[in-house]
Amino acid sequence: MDAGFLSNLSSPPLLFFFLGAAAAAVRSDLEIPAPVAKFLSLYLLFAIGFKGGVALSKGDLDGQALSGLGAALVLACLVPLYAFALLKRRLGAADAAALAATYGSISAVTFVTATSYLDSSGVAWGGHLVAAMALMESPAIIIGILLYRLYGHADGATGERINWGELLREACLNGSVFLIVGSMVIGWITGERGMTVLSPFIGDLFIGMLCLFLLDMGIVAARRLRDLRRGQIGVARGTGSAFLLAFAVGLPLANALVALALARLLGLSEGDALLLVVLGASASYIAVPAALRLALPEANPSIYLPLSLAVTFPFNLLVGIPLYHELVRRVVLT
Amino acid sequence: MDAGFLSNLSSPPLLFFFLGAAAAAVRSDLEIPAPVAKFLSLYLLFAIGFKGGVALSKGDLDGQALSGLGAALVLACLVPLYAFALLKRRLGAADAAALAATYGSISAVTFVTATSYLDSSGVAWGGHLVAAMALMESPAIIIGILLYRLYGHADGATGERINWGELLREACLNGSVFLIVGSMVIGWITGERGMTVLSPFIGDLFIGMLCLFLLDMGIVAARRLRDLRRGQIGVARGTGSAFLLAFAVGLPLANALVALALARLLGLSEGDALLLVVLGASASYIAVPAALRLALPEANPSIYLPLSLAVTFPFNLLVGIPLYHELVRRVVLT
Amino acid sequence: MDAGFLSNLSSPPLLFFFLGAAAAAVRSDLEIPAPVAKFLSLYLLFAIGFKGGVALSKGDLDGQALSGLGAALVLACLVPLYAFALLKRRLGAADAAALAATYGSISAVTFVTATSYLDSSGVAWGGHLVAAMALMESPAIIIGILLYRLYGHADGATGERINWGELLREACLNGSVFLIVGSMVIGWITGERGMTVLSPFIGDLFIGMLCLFLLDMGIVAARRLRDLRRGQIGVARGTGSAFLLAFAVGLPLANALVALALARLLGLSEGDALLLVVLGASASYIAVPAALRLALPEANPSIYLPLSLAVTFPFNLLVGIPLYHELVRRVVLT
Amino acid sequence: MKPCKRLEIVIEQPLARRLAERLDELGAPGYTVLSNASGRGDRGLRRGDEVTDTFTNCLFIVACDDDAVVERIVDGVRPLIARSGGVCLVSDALWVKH
Amino acid sequence: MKPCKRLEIVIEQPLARRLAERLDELGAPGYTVLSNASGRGDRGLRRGDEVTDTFTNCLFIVACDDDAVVERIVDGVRPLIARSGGVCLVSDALWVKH
Amino acid sequence: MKPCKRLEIVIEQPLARRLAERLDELGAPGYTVLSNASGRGDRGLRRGDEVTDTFTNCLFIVACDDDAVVERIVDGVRPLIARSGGVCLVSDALWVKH
Ligand SMILES: Nc1ncnc2c1ncn2[C@@H]1O[C@H](COP(=O)(O)O)[C@@H](O)[C@H]1O
Ligand SMILES: Nc1ncnc2c1ncn2[C@@H]1O[C@H](COP(=O)(O)O)[C@@H](O)[C@H]1O
Ligand SMILES: Nc1ncnc2c1ncn2[C@@H]1O[C@H](COP(=O)(O)O)[C@@H](O)[C@H]1O
Ligand code: NA
Ligand code: NA
Ligand code: NA
Repeated sequence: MDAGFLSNLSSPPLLFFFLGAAAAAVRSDLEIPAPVAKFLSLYLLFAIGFKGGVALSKGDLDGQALSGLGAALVLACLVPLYAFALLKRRLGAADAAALAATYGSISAVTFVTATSYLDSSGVAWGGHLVAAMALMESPAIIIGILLYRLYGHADGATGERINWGELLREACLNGSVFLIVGSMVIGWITGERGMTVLSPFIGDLFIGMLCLFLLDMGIVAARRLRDLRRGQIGVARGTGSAFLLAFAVGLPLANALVALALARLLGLSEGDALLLVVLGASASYIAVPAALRLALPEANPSIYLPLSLAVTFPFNLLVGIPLYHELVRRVVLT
Repeated sequence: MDAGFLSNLSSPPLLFFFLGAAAAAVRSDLEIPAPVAKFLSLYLLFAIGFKGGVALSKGDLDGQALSGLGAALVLACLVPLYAFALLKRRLGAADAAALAATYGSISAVTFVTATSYLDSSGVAWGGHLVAAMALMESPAIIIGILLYRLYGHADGATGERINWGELLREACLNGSVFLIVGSMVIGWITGERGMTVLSPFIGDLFIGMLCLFLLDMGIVAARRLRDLRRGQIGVARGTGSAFLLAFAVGLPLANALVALALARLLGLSEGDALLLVVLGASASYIAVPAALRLALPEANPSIYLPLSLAVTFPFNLLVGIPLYHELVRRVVLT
Repeated sequence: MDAGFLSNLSSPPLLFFFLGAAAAAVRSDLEIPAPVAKFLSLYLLFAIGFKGGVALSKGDLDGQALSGLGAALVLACLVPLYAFALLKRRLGAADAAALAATYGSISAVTFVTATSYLDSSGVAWGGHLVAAMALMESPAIIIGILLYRLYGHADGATGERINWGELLREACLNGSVFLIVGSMVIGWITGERGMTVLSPFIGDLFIGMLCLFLLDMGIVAARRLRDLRRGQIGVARGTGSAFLLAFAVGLPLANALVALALARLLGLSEGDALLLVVLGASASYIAVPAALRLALPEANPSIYLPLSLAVTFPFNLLVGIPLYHELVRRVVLT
Repeated sequence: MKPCKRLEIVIEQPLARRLAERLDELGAPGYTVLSNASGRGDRGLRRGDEVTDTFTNCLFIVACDDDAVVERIVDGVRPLIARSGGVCLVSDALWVKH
Repeated sequence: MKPCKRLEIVIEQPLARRLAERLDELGAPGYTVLSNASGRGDRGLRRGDEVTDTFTNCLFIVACDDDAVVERIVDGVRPLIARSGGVCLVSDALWVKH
Repeated sequence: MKPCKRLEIVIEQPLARRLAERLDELGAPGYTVLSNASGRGDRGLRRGDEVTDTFTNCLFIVACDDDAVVERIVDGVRPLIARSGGVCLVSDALWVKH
């Protein structure tokens, strides 16, 4: 484990995440302008989607791939259910539902970092995992809203009827979901030929763009953490932030174990198993918050966003990926 | 024709245009931030200008090249005249003049897409065509304003005197015109040596940047089309939008035929002929609208912009380029 | 000298600087959106920092390197002292201190251009010069503020106590200083391995990004020069702008001579000597103005910014670098 | 110049589309939107630094010379703000008619 | 604090330079410009999503404590707005003098 | 709707953080910030085209229904503006409470 652990810790993208966090911690005025950060995030979604699509086009979609997709879907529906059950009594229904959606969904950047971790470790992984990722983004949002509707009434949930069309649109046609899926389809259509013309853009530049994006993520995450500590962004009154912090580390670990069990059950390969575990353990801080502000404004974004972005995300990058890799090696590959 | 047609249809840039259009059609919140879209457009102008200049520096500017430039200029002056004649009675003088300017000028992105179509088809083309493109951007603007001044009075054109200096500046020193011409000159000065240091930036990344830009164009074009249909951006009262739609497809075809005749007359090569035809058939949605808002604010941008961006542009990309290529093969090369 | 001089003059980055200046001079509306310009500047700092760090990691930090760093530090402390002494009587204490800080600090883009000038001339240079550059950014700011505190009282300097913590933060943790230093550290940690994954991004694209950034610099510099001439940005009343212009060319030359003497004293290599001279001669227009607006708002940015950006910067790019190179060849290498 | 009311509404960026549609329905004669605002209020800091605009605001300015419409807008905007946060200010102005 | 008029002008982005020059000529003591606004008015939606700013607005704010100048500005701005669209509002404010 | 004062402060971008902190200290109930403004005043043009925001402004809007706090803010903001330039306007408005 050590070599992998250290190599991950000292990879440029991760170091740039820390650099960003350090900049915010010492209150440097280093800043990535918002439109540039959005561009970097669009680039990453575009590149990972396209690569996944090209991989799929090479006949990757066999039985094992399909069972992997199935496992991903199961995971995406299961996690929000037990997360909500766990949280409902401690937080209000709205915040519990929002956290359930956040942790049931996935973080594309964590996934992307895991793929580049695998690439640099020389472990193969299947393009259908990108499809699995895309598949896992939306269900948790819908399940979260449903749970809020079912359990939120006592809690003062407004009687307003759900506009199902709008909810589906916000969950499934969210910009980042749409771009990943669309790029994947285009990658699948154009295949190797498309890869040839696009590889300097989406292949060679990938790590550099990821470094800059993680620099920004580091800045934002450290700010959110500070705001969280200073109570500037109002943590839930009743619940100690110790509980929330424990949750933001504990739930990913639990999810990782569930994913691990699924991976072993289906006999996934080393790379695919790791990616499935990473998907399970990761929490969304792009697609879900964007959708929740529209569909569940009652939930406090100052809870679910800092937890997923400033706690779970660096935890997964730093400790999670190498730890899950070790677990995969011990549990799945034996 | 079929192979070319299909290969164009399934090229990544075009597919990303459709992806953008689809995003806007289903009202996804996918969006390229405005400064990023501007950057992509600056990049494309920079790259195509520089490449053209380098090509020119290789002694490309012989008799045939000069006659090609002449043909381009004739085309740029002729088109606005007959377009205005056609439109004057149906629309007011201002809108007719604006459309004449729009269709007399060119679309750099359509041109760029045609060059990458040629590159991927292995057909050679001359760098002086970039000069031809630059040459064709401005004249139609000036002719359009002149026509409005000549014919607009009955129409209530304000007696305000034209500030010729300002008009020339807005037409010829427009940001995008300036950048193409400037990059071309720099490419011409630095030649092969400049190309060596810049080719990873302007060569290798080109298709990727074009994909992202066309993604944005797709989003914007589909929005404009919807606004047009909902009358949100007030189409001319008197004129049915059916006429306008027919115009936005018919005029490019007519212009293509005129350009085809010129190309045959001058005996241009396959690649050069196609590019000349594409220049003739394309309509501006960057340089001309920017200049018209200053020089001819009486004209309604909700007419000329959606027509050129949301109708003519995708028509040329989708149907036009392969169709013109087929015509060139049949008419010019025989 | 001639070949070098011409090759520098006709390098694409410099030509794009002129293109930008020309655009602003003829009042074209060509413009790089502010977030994009910021991105380009972040990219350059990231790339040069990382490259320098990688170079350092190759065991570059021997005695000669350390003495080079020492020379840089001496230069950074010396220049603001004599600059202030020169200016105090002619300008107020605030403006004199601000100019002292500006010219004592360095311009990363001038440095970067000098490194690409060396690369294209095939002259080697040491990665520790990047460290020297980072080291030279901040001291002059602190010295400038101190000088103002010491000499500014008669001048009406408010008695406000200095917040030293904040001053140090603004001088040393300024965004651009932080990014260069941080990238250098990361480059140093990841070494050759990091370079391999990042070189398409920070190596191949470098010249292209520099071209676009200098295009923007050209636009902004020409605007500032015009504003300066039109008095739009209020030059100091008492002092003729002729004096200021002479200062903006003369001081860099004087600094270059001091740096030259240091380089000869220490027996630096050709490349290292040129870079030290360029650092001495260059004036800051990014880190220092950002810090001064916070720490010394009494100083008029309309004096120090146009002088360093619109006079000294192009002077160094155009005349300075080849001239200093010639001087290095004659004085240091004999 | 015609007397009118000037409404100024700060709301989260993700709700901008919804507010614009509501203003259309309520008969606002027009509006101007400034995006990418940051701010602080009862719900804490919104730094405007998120890729998703979750902590970003926008500002709507509405000039309206019909008092009935102004009232309708105020009533229509109130629940949006109550649910997601924000501010709505109303002041007097003169509208330069052309 | 000095009583003054607060002018607020929404105009197309491409005309921003022209309006700024006109304000200078008319003697405005200063102005602040917020760019990249979107909006809706009589001339339809301006989404602010065009590479060329054709459908983008900007907002000028002018504080002016000289009524004669205010009048001149209003008269000077009116034809620009009449030709290309936009809004001009005038309201009362107090200017904190330093 | 509750009567309140509407403060509008234009200040250099680099001072935005400092002003925000001062508003917090002075007890402002909230504020909204619009960045990347350009403008002209006594200190000349600020085009907002600098990589470092040296010539860029930002606009703070503060709604405050406590007159004592308004006065404190005005007094607290004045020295900042006097030192670095800017404008502070105060006007009346109604705050739509939810
Ligand atoms: N008193 C205020 N003055 C100006 N803007 C405010 C004020 N209170 C809140 N806001 C704005 O409204 C947003 C949401 O406010 P709130 O719902 O109170 O958290 C804040 O982020 C601010 O941009
Ligand atoms: N009633 C209004 N309130 C606020 N802004 C308006 C209003 N009417 C028009 N505008 C702004 O002015 C621009 C041009 O308006 P118009 O010329 O009426 O199309 C619109 O895009 C809006 O940004
Ligand atoms: N009369 C005014 N109206 C609106 N904004 C102003 C006015 N005067 C100054 N400003 C703004 O405040 C900034 C600094 O002003 P000053 O300190 O006067 O140079 C300017 O760049 C403008 O953005
Ligand atoms: Na998950
Ligand atoms: Na044309
Ligand atoms: Na220096």
